[in-house]
Amino acid sequence: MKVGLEHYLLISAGLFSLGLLGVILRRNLLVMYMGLELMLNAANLALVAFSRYNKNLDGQLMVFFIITVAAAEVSVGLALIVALYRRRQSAHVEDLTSLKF
Amino acid sequence: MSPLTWILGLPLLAAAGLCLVPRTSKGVLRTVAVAVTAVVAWMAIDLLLGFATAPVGRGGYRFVQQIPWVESLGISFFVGVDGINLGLIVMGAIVAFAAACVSWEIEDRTKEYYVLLMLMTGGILGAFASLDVFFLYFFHELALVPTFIMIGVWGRGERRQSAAFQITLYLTLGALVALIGLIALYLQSGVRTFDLVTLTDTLAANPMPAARQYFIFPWLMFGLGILVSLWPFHTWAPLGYGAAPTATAMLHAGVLKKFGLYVLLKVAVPLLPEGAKEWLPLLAWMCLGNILYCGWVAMRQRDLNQLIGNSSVAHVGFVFLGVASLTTVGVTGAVMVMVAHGFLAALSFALSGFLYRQTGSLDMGRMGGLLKQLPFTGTVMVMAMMAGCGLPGFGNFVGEMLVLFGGWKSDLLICGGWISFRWFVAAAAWGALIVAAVYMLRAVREMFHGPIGETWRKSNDPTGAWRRLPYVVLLVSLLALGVAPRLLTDHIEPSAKLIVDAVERSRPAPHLATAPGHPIP
Amino acid sequence: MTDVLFYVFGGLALACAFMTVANPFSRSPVASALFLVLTMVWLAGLFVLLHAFFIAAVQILVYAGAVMVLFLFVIMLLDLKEEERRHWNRFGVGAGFITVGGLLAVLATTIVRSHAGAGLTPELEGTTHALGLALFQRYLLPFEAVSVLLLVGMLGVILLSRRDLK
Amino acid sequence: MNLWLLGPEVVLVLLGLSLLMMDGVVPTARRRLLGHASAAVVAVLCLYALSGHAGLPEPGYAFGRMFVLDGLAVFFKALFLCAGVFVLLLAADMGDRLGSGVTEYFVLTLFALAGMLLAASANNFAVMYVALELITVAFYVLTSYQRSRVASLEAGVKYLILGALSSAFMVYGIALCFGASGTMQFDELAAKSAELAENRLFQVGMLLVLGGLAFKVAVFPFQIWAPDVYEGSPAPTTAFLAIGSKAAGVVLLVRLLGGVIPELGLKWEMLLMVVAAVSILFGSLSAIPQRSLKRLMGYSSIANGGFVVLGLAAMSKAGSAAVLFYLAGYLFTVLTAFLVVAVVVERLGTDDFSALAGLHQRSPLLAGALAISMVSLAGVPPLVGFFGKFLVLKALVEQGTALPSYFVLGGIAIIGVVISFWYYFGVVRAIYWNQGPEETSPVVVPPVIRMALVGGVLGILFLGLFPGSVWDAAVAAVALLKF
Amino acid sequence: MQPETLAWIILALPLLSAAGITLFTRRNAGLSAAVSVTAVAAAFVASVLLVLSYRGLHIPAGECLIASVNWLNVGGLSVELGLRLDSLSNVMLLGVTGVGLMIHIYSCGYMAGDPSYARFFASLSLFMFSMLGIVLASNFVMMFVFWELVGVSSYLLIGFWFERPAAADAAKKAFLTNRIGDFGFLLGIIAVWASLGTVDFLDLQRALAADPQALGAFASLAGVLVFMGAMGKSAQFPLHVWLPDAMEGPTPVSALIHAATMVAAGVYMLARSFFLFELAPAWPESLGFLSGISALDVIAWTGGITSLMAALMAVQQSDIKRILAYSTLSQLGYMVMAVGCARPEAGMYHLVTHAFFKALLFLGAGSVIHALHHEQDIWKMGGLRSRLPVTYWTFLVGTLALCGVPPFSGFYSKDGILAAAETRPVLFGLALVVAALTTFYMFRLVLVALRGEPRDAAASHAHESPSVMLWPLRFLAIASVFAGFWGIDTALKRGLGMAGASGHEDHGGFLAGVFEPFGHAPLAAFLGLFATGIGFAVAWTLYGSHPVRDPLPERLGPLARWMRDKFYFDEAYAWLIRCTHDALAAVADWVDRWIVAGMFVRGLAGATDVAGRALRLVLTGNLQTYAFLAAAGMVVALWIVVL
Repeated sequence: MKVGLEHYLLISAGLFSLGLLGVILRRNLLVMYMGLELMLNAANLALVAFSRYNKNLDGQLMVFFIITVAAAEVSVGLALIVALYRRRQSAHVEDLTSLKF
Repeated sequence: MSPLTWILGLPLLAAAGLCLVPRTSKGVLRTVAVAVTAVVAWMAIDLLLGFATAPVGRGGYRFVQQIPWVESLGISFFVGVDGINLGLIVMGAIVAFAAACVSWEIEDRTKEYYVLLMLMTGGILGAFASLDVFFLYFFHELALVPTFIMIGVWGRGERRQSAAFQITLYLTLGALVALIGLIALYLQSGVRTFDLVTLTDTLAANPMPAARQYFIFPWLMFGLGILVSLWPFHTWAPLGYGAAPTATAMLHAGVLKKFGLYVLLKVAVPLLPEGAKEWLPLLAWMCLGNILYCGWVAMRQRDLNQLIGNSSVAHVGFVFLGVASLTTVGVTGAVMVMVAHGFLAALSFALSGFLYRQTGSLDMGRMGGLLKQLPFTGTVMVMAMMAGCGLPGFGNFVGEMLVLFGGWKSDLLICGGWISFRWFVAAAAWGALIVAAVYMLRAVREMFHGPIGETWRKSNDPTGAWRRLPYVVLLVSLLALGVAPRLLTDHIEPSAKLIVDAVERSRPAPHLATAPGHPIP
Repeated sequence: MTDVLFYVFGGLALACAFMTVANPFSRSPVASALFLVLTMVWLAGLFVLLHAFFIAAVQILVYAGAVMVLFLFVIMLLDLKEEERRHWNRFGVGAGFITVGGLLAVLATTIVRSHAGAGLTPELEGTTHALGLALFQRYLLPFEAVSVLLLVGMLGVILLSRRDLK
Repeated sequence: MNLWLLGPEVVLVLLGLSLLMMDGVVPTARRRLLGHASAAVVAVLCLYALSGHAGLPEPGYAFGRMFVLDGLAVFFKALFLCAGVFVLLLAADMGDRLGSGVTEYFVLTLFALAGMLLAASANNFAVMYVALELITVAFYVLTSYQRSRVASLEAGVKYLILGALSSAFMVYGIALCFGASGTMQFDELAAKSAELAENRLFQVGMLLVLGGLAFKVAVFPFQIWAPDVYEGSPAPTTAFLAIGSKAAGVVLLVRLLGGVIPELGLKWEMLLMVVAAVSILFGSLSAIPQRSLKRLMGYSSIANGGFVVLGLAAMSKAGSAAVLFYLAGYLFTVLTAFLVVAVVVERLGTDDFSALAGLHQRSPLLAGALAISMVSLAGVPPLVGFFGKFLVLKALVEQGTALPSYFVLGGIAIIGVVISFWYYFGVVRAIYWNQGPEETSPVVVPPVIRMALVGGVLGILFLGLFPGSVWDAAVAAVALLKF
Repeated sequence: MQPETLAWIILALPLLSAAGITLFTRRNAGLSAAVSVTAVAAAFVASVLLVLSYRGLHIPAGECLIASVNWLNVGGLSVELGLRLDSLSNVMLLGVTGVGLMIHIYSCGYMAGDPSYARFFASLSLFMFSMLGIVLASNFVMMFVFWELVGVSSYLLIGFWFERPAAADAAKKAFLTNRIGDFGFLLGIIAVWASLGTVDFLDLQRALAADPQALGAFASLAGVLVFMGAMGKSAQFPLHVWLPDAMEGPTPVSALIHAATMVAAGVYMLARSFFLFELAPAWPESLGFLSGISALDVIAWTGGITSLMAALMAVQQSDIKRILAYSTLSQLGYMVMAVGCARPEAGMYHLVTHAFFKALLFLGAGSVIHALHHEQDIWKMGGLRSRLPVTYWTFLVGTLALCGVPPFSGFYSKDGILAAAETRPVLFGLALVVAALTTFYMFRLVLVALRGEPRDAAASHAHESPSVMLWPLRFLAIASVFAGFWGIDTALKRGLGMAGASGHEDHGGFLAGVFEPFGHAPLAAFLGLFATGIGFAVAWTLYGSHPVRDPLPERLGPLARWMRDKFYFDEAYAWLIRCTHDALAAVADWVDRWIVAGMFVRGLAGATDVAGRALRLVLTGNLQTYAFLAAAGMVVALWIVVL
C-alpha cells in the first residue's frame, strides 16, 4: 500500500497513545515526563506530515515552537523534580500525596 | 423624591452610618436604630394616611419614582405603592420599629447586630416598595442574608447553626427557583423589561401563549411557596424561628416571609393568568396542608416557639386560599391576612423572645400560671393567641373572614370540578375556628393558667414604658385593623379587583404552534 | 524505497516508544530514557522522509541531544533506582489500558474515516530558507514570545536549583 | 506594523527585564518597593487599556493578523492588568515568605501577565500556544516558589505534570485542526468554519484544544488539579491562578467558540452543558467538607469555572457577555478573598477554618472583607456575585425556550448555588459565629494591603450596585462574536 | 336625645368601662367596681329611656330603626356596624341590662376581697358589651363578631380563677365547644351571603319574602348551619357539654352568662333570623337523603332532646350550681323547641322570664354558697330557711316560677311553649315529662338544701349575705313574679311579626290576664299544671322527710348512675377527640418530624453532604489518578463527539 498521510497520522496516534500510557502507568515522575515528551513528539509528527501534505509551512513552524517550548518546559520541570527530590528523596508519585481530598 | 425612597433608603443609610460608630458606644447604636425605625414607621403611617389624596402615577401606583439602573437590561429602580403593598409597607415599618425596640436584649457584638438589622429592614421595605421585578428580588435577597447571619450569631439553642444553615439553603433554593421563573417571565414577555407596569400592560394586551404560562407559573409558585413555607416546604420555618433572635424572627416571620405571597399575588397571578388557572387548584390542596396539617402539627408542640412557628405556617395557608379563590373578596382578605399576620407573628415572637430571656426555656410543660406572675406579658400573649385563633376585634379575623367569604364564591374547579371549592373553604374554616383554637387554648391553658411553674417564680414583666412599647404598638396595630378594617380594605379592594379582573379577562392566546421558531418549553 | 523506510522508521519508533513506557524487562528510568532517545531518532528519520530536513536536524540536536541528555543527567544526579513497588494496581492498569485503547481507537477511526490524505500529495519542501523567512516575518510575534518564555524557563531553573535560600 | 497595539505587552516585558536588572542594585530590604512600583505601572497600564483601547471601532491587527485587538481582547486585558495589580501588591507584602527572592517573583508575574495579554489577543494557534505556555511555565515556577515548603513543591509538580498533559492534548489538537483546515489563523478558520464543523478530524482536534483550555479554566475533565495546587501554592500565586490563568482560558474559549467556530459550538452545546453541570456539581459538593480556606477556594474555582462554561453553553451573545461580567466580578471577589487569605496565612500560619475563629475581633477589616467576598461568591445582592449569576441564569433561561435542557441545566445551577451557600457561609460562620481561641491580639494589616482590600471590597460593591457600565462594556466586547 | 344616639351609648358604655378599668383603674378595686356598675346602670337607664322615647316595645313588625356606620365594604360584601332597634331587641336590651345590673350589684358583695376584683369587673363589662352587641346587631356578620366576643368574654369569666385547673379546663372547654357551633354559624352566614349578596337581617328577610326560593338548594343547609351557632352558644345537644363545667366560674358569672344572657343569645339569634328557618326544605344534592326535613324540624327535635336529657341529668346531681345548670340546659331546650315549632315569640318570652328567675336562682345559690364558705354539695346543706330567710324565700319564688306555677311568670311563658308544641304530639308529650321532671329536681333541691336540718357544721353556722347581695335577689324575685303581666309576649309577637299580635293587646283587666292561658290553650295549660303537680308530689314523697342520703339511686339502679354521669357524653367526646384530632395531630407531627423534615429535608441535606465527602475522595493526592481521570474524561468526550 502506498504510504500516505494516514500512515503518518496513525504512527503519530500510536505514539501519542503510548505517551499517554506512560503518563498513566509509570510512577516515576521522570518517566511520566518522558511520556509527555512522547506525546509532544507525536504531535510534531502529525504537524510535519500535515504540513507536507497541505502544502503549508505553518505546521513545521509550529513544530519549531513546540520543540523550543518543550525544551524550556523540560528544563523547568526537571529542575522542579530535582528540587522536590532534594526534599523528599523520592521521585515517585505515590510519595507525593501530602495534598489531597 | 418619593417618600418610599426615603422609607427604604433611611435604614440602608443608617446601616452604612452605623458602621462608622465605634463599637463601644452601644447606647448610640441603639438610639440610632430605634430613631431611624421610628421615623420610617412614622413616614409609612403618613403614607397610609396620605394615600387616598396622593396623585396617581404610572400604572395606577402612587408615590412613584423611577430611576434607570441598567437600561440595556430594562432594570430600573422603580418604587410606588398601590393598595396591596401599602399595608405591607406600613406593617413592615411598624414591625421594624418594634424589632428595633426589643433589641435591647442584645449585648454581644451590638454594632454588627444593628448594622444587620438596619440592612434587613431596608431590604424588606425595599422588597415591598419596588415595582421593578429585578429589584423585588434584589431587596429580598438583601434582607435574607442578615437573617442567616443573625440566626447564626445571636440565635439561641444548640441547634442554631444547623437551623441557620437549613433556613439559608432552603430559602436560597426557593428564591432561585423563583428567580428562574421571573427571568423566564421577563424574557417571554417580549418587552425585555423588569418594569412591572410595562410588563402588566404588555401582557394584558398580548398575553403569553397558554402553554408557556403553564410552564413558567410553577417555577414561581413553588419557588415563592418555599419562601412562604407552603406545605410541604414548611419545615424550615418552625426550626428557623425557634433558633432566631427575637428581632430577626419578628422581621422574618412577620414581614419578609410575606414577600413570596406578595410576588405571587402581584406578579405571578396577574401576569400569568392562564398559568394561574392551571396551577391554583394544586395550590388549593397545598394550602389545606398548611391550614390543617400544620395546625395539627402545632397541636403536638411542647415548645412555645415551635407552636408559634407552626401556627404561623398555618396562617399563611389562608393567604394561599384567598389567592387561589381568585375573587376580589378573597384576594382582599388574603392581603389583609398578610398584614394582620405580620403584626401577629411579630408580636408572638417578640413575646416568646421575652419569655425566653426569663428562664432560657420555652418548654410549655414547665410553665403555668404566668398570667399571675407576668400580668402584662400574659395579657398581651393571651390576646395575641386569641388573635391567632381568629377572634373578632383583631385584624386576622377580618382577613380570614374575607378569605372564607371570597372562597365560597370562587368558581375555581378542583379535580376537574369533582370537588367544590366550598369544601376547601369549610375545611379552612374548621382549621381557623377549631384547630387553631385547640392549640392556642391548650397553650394558654398550659402557660398562663393553672398553678405556677417552679422555674418561673422569679420571672418579671418588662418594666418601663419603653420596654413595653413594642408589644403595645403591635397590639394596637392589630386592634386597629380589626376595629377599622376599612383603613386598609378600601385601598386593597381596587387593587385586588384589578388582579382578579386581569385573570378573568384573560383568554388563552393563540396556541404556541403559531409562533414559529419557539418550540414549546 | 521510501515506503519501506517509512515502515522501518515508523515501526521502530513505535517499538521504542513502547519500550520507553512499558519496558517488560526493566523499570529503570535510564532504559526508558535511552529508548526515548531512540524514538526521537527514528522520528527524525520520519521527518526526513517528509522532507522536513531542518526539523529533523533540530529534532536530533535539541531533543535527542539536549533534552534527553538533560533527562539522563538528572537521572544520574538523583541516582534513581528502578521503580521498587511492583504491586500493580490491577484496576488502575486495566482502566489505564482501556482509556489509552479508547483514545487510540478514537484517533485511529477518525484518521481512517476522515480520509485526511485523500487527494493530497506530498509536495511541500520544508527548506530551511523558507522556514527562516516565515519565522522572522509572519511568525515574529510567537518567536519573540518564545524568547520571553525561554527567559522565564531560565529564571525558573535558576530559582528552583539555587542552593542558598535567602 | 501596528506595534502600538502591543503596547501593554511590550511594556510588561520591558518592565520585567528592568526589574531583573535592578535586582542587583536595589538593596534586599527595599525590594518590596519594586513590587509596589511595578504594581503602579501595571495600574497605569490597566487604565491605559481601559481608556486607550476602549471604543475601538474596528479590531486592530498586527503581525500579519496573528495579533488582534478587539473589544474582547481589551476587556480581558483590563481584567488581567487589574488582577496583576492586586497580585503584585500581595506578592510585595508576602515577599519575606516567598523565599527565593522576591524580585524574580515580580518578574515572573509580569511575564505571565504579558502571556495573558497575548493570549487575549491571539489570533493564531501558534500565538495561542506560545502565550499559554508562557503563562504555564511561569506558573510552574510561581506555584513551587516556596521551595522550603514541600506542599509548594508538590503543588508545582502536580501543576507541571497535569499542565504538560493538557498542553500535549492541546498541541495534538492543534495539529489535527491544522491538518483538517490547512491553516493556523483564527480568521481563516472562521471563514471555513461551516464546512469544518462537519469535518470529524477537525472536531476531534478542536475538542482536544478545548480540553487544553479546560485545564486553564479548571473545569471538567481537567478540573482535578485545582484544589491541590491552590492549597499548596503561595497565596499570591493561587490568587493569580484563580483569576488570571482562568480568565486566559476563558478568553480563548470565548474567542474560539464564539468567534471562530460558532457552528461547532452550537453542535456541542450539550457537551458544554454536561461539562458545566459536572464542574458545578463536583466543585460544589466536594467543597462542603473543606476546612482549608485555600483548598475551599480551589473547589469553588471549579464550581465557578462551571458557571463560566454555563454562560458559554448558552451559545449566545448574552451568555458570553454574562461570562465576561461574571469574571469581572469574580476578579474582585477572589482577589479580595486571597488578600485576606494571604494575610491570614502569613500572620496566623494556617488557613484552616479554626484560625478564622475570632478574626472578627482581631481584625474587623479582614473579617469583613472575607465575609463580603464569600457572600458575593455565593451570589447575594447587592454584591457583584449576584448580578453575575443572575446574568448567567438569564442567558440560560433565554435559551430555554429553544432547548428545554437549558432548564435542566438551570436547575443544576440552582442546586450548585444552594450548595455553594452551604460552604461559603461555612466560612462566614467560621469567622463570626464560632467563639475564637484565647488569642485576641489584633492582626496587623499593612497599609498597602489595607488599601487593596478596601479597593477590592469597593469593587465588589460598586459592580454590584452599578453593574451598568461593566455590563455595557461586556456587551460591546462580545458584539463581534458570531452567535 | 335621638334613639340612635342612645343605642350607641348603651353599646359603648360597657366597652368604655372595660377599657377604662383595664387601662387606668385596675389597681383600685373599689373604683373599678364603681365604674363597671355605673356603666351598666347607665346602660339600663338608657335602655329604659330608649324604650320610653321610641314607641316603647310596640314597634310593628318589619319596622325598625337602624343606626349604622359602614365597617367593611369589599367587593359585594358590605358589613355595617349596625344597631337595629325593634321590639325584639328592645325587650332583650331591657332584660340584659336589667339582669346585668342586678348581677353587677350582687357581684360587688360576692366577689369582695378577691385579689382580682378589678379584672372581674373589667371582664363583666366586656361581656356586657359583647352581649349588647349581639342584641343590637343588625346583620349576621356583626352578630357573629359579637358572638365570638361573647365567647371570649365568657372564656375569661369562666376561667376567672385560672389558677384552678378545673376552672381553666372548663373555660377552654366552653370556648372550644362554642367554636364548633361557630364553625357552622360562619359557614351558614357565608352560604346565605353567597346566594343573597347581603348579610343584613332586614334585607335578607325582604329578599326571602320576595322569593322564598332565593337560597335554592342551600335553604335548609344554611338554616341548620346557622342553627349550629345557637347549638353551641345555647348549649344544645350535642354541644351541651360545656355548660355544666362552666359552673367553675364565680357564681355571679354563672347567673349572668349561663342563665340570663349568653346562653339566651342562641335563642335570640334563632328568633332574629327566624325567616331563614321557615323556608321549605331543600338540600344540596350531596345531602339528598335529608330531603323532606326542614330546618325547623332539626331545631325542634334538638331542643326537645336537650330539654329531656338535661332534665334527667339534673335529677341526679348533687352540686347546687350544676343542678341549676342542667335546669338551664333543659329550659333552653324548651325555648329552642318553641322556635322549632315555629313559635319564636314563645321561646323568646320564656327566655326573658327565664332570665329573671334563673338569675335569681343562681344568685340565691350564690348566696347560699357564700354563706357556706364555698360549699356547693346539697347533701352537706340543709336547714337554711331560718338562717338565710331572704335567700330562702326568693329562692322559693324562683323555683315556683321555674316550675311554672301560676301566677308566676314562668307559668305563662312555659305555657306558650307547651301550646306551641301541641302541633307535634311527640314533642308535646316530651315537654310535659320535662315539666314534671323540672318540678321534681327543683323541689329536690329546695327540700334537701334549704329545708330540714343542717347536715354539716358549715350549714349550721351560716349567716345571711350582705344586703348588697340581697337587694338584687329581691328585685329579681319581683320580676320573676310579675314578668308575666308586662306584655312582653305581645311586644315580642309584634317584633317578630307573628299573627295575632294585636289581638290580645286590649284584653280586659288583670285577672283576665292571669287566667288567659287557660282560655286560649287549655290543654297545654292544664296538662302543664298537672305535670308540675306530679313532679312536686314525687319530690315531696322522696325528700319531704329530709333524708340524709339520696334515696333515688336505689330505686333507679344503673339509670341513676347514667344520669349522674351525664350519660357519659364527656367521656365519649374525649374519646372522639382522641380518635380524631389528637390522632391526626400525632400522625401529622410524626410525618412532619420524620418524613418531611427528616427524610426529605434532612435526608437530602445528609445525602448531599455524604456525596460531597465521597466525591472529594476522588482527589487521592496521587498525580497519576488525576492524569488518568483527566485523560479518561477527555476520551469519553471524544467518544461522544466522534460516535
